[in-house]
Amino acid sequence: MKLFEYMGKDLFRRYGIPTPKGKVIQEALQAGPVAEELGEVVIKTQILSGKRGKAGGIKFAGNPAEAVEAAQAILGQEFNGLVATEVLVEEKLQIEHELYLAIVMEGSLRGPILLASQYGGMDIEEVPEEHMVKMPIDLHVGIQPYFCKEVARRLNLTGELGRQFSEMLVKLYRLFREKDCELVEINPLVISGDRLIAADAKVTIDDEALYRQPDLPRVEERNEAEQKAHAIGLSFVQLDGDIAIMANGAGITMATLDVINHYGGAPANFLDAGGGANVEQTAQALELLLSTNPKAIFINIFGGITRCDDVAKAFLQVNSEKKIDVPVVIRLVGTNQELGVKLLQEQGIVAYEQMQEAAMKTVALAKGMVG
Amino acid sequence: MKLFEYMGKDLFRRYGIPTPKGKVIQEALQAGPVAEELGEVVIKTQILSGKRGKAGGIKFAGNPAEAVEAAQAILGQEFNGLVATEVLVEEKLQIEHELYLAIVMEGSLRGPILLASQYGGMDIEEVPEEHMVKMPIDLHVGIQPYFCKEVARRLNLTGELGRQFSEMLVKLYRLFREKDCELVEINPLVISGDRLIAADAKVTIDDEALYRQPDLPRVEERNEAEQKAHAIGLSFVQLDGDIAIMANGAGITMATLDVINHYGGAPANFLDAGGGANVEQTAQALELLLSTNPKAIFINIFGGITRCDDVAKAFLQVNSEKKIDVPVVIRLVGTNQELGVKLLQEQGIVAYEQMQEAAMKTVALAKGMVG
Amino acid sequence: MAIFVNSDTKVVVQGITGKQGRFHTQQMLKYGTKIVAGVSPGKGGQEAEGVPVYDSVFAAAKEHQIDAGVIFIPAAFAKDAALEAIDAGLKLVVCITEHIPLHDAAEIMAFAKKRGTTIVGPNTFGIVSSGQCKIGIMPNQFFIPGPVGIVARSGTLSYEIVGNLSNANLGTSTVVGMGGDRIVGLNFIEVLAQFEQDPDTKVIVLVGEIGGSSEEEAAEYIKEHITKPVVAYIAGKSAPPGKRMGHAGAIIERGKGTYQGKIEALKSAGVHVATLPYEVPGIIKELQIL
Amino acid sequence: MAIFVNSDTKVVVQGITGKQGRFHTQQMLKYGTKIVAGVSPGKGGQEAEGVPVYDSVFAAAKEHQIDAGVIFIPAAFAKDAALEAIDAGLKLVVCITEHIPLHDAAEIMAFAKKRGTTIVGPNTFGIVSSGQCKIGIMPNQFFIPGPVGIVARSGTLSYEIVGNLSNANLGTSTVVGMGGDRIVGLNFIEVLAQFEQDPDTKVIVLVGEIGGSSEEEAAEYIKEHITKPVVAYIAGKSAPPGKRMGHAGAIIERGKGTYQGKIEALKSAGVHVATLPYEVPGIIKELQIL
Repeated sequence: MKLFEYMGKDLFRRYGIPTPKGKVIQEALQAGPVAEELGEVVIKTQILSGKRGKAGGIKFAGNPAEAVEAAQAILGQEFNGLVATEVLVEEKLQIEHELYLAIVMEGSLRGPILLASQYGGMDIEEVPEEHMVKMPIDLHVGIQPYFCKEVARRLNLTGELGRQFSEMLVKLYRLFREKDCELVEINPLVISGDRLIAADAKVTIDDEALYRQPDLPRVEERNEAEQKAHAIGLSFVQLDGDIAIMANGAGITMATLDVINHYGGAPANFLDAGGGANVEQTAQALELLLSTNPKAIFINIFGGITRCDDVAKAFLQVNSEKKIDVPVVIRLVGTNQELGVKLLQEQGIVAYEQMQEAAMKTVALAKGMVG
Repeated sequence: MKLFEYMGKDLFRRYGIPTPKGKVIQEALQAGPVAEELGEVVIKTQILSGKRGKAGGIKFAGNPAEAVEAAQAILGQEFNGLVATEVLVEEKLQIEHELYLAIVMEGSLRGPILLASQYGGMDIEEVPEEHMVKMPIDLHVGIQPYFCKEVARRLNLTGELGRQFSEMLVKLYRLFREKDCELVEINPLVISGDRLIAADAKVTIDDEALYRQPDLPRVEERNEAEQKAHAIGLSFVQLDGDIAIMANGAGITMATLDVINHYGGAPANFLDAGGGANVEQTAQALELLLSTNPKAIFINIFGGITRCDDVAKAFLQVNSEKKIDVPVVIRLVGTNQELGVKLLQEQGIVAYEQMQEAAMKTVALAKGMVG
Repeated sequence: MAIFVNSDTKVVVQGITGKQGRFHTQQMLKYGTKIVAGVSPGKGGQEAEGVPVYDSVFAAAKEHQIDAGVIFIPAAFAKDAALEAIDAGLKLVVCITEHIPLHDAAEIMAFAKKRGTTIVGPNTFGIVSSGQCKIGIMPNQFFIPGPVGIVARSGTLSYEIVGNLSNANLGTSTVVGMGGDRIVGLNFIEVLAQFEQDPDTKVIVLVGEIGGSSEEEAAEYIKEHITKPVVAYIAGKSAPPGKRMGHAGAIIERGKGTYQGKIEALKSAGVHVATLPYEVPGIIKELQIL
Repeated sequence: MAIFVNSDTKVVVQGITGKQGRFHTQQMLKYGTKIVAGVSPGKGGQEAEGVPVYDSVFAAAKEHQIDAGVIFIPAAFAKDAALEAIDAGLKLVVCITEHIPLHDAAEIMAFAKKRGTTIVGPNTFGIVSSGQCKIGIMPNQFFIPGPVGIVARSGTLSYEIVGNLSNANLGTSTVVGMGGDRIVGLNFIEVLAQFEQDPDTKVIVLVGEIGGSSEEEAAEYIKEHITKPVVAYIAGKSAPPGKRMGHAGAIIERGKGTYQGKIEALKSAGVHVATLPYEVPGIIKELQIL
């Protein structure tokens, strides 16, 4: 779960990490009083996307009137495909230098790594490798004084700034650990006069750990259909094609999309019904697919824990309840295959055995090339 | 630094570990009101020694009058060689069962180990090995739920008592870590009705870490001479013989005691002047030895960092200031040996080269066998 | 031979009295796995599927020689179960549980590394040395002995490929499910190294997917250290960036973990890449090494 | 040969610009130790005793190949220094500092074990392979090459014994100071194992003292694994129980760590025990192995 910038900064403040003064607003007029108090301000659209500046989502204002105008120009607009419903109005910092600082969980290290650079403020992928500081963090030892000093040294932060940096790093790591973060990123980390300030905040929380983070705000990135799927325990991602797809297992579902794609079809979604879905879950998944009005549906089951007869039953159940009127191709292999195939046959429905054949048939159906 | 029982229990309470209700008192009459409030009480002498019960330092009282009487019988008395100046008056627990629980830093493991037993209340050395639970604690992982449950299982603590035990163990380990403990011991850990209660508390704090434990009480176990030595940075232990000893380094000082002992002498002290003592420190050490009125003094120096000429100078300085009137034997070997020996010779003092010879001479002098 | 587990491997099941634990214990026993004990706190002394149940892994390990464990414990308690298994000295722990928090997984791996325990998973279908020992939840019928070693991030996709192989009369030596999470105990490299040493494995199939960098790292390793032929299939060619495709690890982020990057790395390491999953058996046949 | 350190060992000095650090750097250089760098935060770019100074061990390790480090840092900061040395990848770290808190020492050892770093000390005089490399604070003049390997808990007592040996024309291969604290990185066993393998060491002298159980554990180990003759001297025969004799580790507690217990264990392991320190050379001569 990604947090909006202002939420990330709230969290930073709770951990004592310095941030600019500011306020998040929903109405443009609210920008006036904030700018009144803060003087020169920056108005930042609150969307879950980088490159907001390039997209025009960050504006400066020298007085309250300009601030309201800038907020007006942003609110309700779309940036990088996302609509801005909130803006953050913040004091404009006097910036001497911009750095980059992040802690991220790194799969290949099986633990956290610190990333930092003297060259912040830009897209971090654009910073040359030799200017990146990368130091794995040992979970068992955590962030020790020598570690902070070493990072500060590599960032050329000495004296008072070095001290502030060390303090900030310890706090950032505490936040990272205590709040189950996948990522905490400060870009840019700003040197303003004699102070280090987190001018941006990007915080991603591990979805699987949200249950133990009751005090964090909730941000919903899923669209309506995805939320519905999530509520019934399915893994669903909406795509922009017209062939609805359901398979059992993340890998085989991805592979199914690829195969459909390979034959010229356009998948409407990713739907992993899980490796061990029962009749009821499968039926719910099917109903979800129907509700997206696809041109065809492809059900690709390789039964391991999932039983082919359960899938057949689910299909027949939904079909009898609401008469499915889009072409459905079913591939059934694995556990209780014969039973499932037989159940379908009794209702005059053919089940495929080969993924290839079934996928080709689905694409043809979606394109109206076959009946 | 060992804490008195009542201090340990205060610490337990700060960490949420259940202890009996009670109050420490210095005057016997104060036992009255405490017993008034608590009913049946136990009166426990507060000395830094085990086996207080066997020594008569623990008494029971059924009413306030008996409590005052019991306190009177203890206060000011000597138990195991220590005078009781305080007693702890505590509610008398109804005891179903007594357990043992401790966490201790174990040199051979280079970290902490948990010790526990179903058979507490007695001297733990008397508990047979097969009834001891010993589980090393990994500092990097700490005390996890499975660990607590496993200890509880081995102690036959199930259900609610098991839950209480797990909670207590987590707290005890936190105390152990946060307060730089060498040892935390609860003996007995009492099952009273449906509750687990720490009926005793033995806590030893690492002396080297006291500087970062400002909120802990201070307990002084050293006698006057030892305190004086400690204040000037020397390692000094008072013994009951009559030959004062000074050497440079803990190991060689111990060896010097042994050698003196071997030849029938009785060391008056252990004094390690340190591996790199200078003139001033050596002179202070010598003055300390003189102040204990020994029958002879043996200075045994193997100069590594310590320079023999510094030792000679220190001796001559003290000798000129306060005319040493006990026989002093000096053995000088190592760094700047010639220089040191020469300085002494100039004042008519012989320095020995062999430890053996010097030690034999010292013993003979102390026994008045030679001039 | 086979790798990691074989017919001698003695297994404890953590969570044996739960629905999943019970069902899969039954299935594993049917497959021939030597399950010597089960663990379920508070149920010590009982039996489950004919297997003696203990209150803790320590208690089980006191009574039995145990080489490996398998965890069927809900996500919120799985870390504790894994730490216990490691502390009790198990050399291999298969963690079936999905939805384990990322930081919990990292803590498990840190402790496992310290103690030299191999963790398979979490969020894995497990590991099976065909005809010898199955520790996991894969359907028994597809895993018959043969010369193909498989290492995969995904379960059902592996079954698909194993099914295709068996249609082509190709059996498997060992099939290793690394797990679909971001942080898992085994990576491709460690499994490849084992397959390289295993005389029963003649060809290696690597089943990857988008996200992370383990396929790229595997490619580097293959270039330097693997002499046996490797066939790869990578799922997720058509997945859009920034979306998590079911697995926590299957996401293209910041331009990293793309299908294209992985394919290029693998090809440049001499790996035979299948574009579609059912092409794998054909590619192996073409190698003419069996 | 010699053990742990030799004429190739490249050393960094942590705390090189302090009074102790500077003096002993000078002494070590005189002895012939290859000191390639020093560390002193904020003083990077300077020189001390002709050695280049860096701000951190990491910075030094970037410019030099470094095998070992030695710590002259006050107790309150020594843990951090040791953790840095370990994290920077040093294989051996000699921690001279005394008065390090017990929990800090335990944390150092836990991290060192995880990373495979050997810690000598804390509260040690160091380690010296005679004529090759001295990392520590022992006086140069006594350490001349020879067939005797020494492992000790105590510094000056070792010098005493080394002095006695050299009076008897016996030199030393390597002298290892384990340190006088309760928790130290090396125990007798690890050093004995190295001496057993070292062709330059013909006889081993173990210098122990009361407190702890490392001499008893050493005796067990000697019985099983050491074929070379071992001579032991244990200090503290006349020390009363419950009193700390200078060293934090030298205390008889709860009936454990007594002189008598150690002597019995060693004797039953076939170790030649000297009652007085200056008896050691005579015992070695009597062995007639040199």
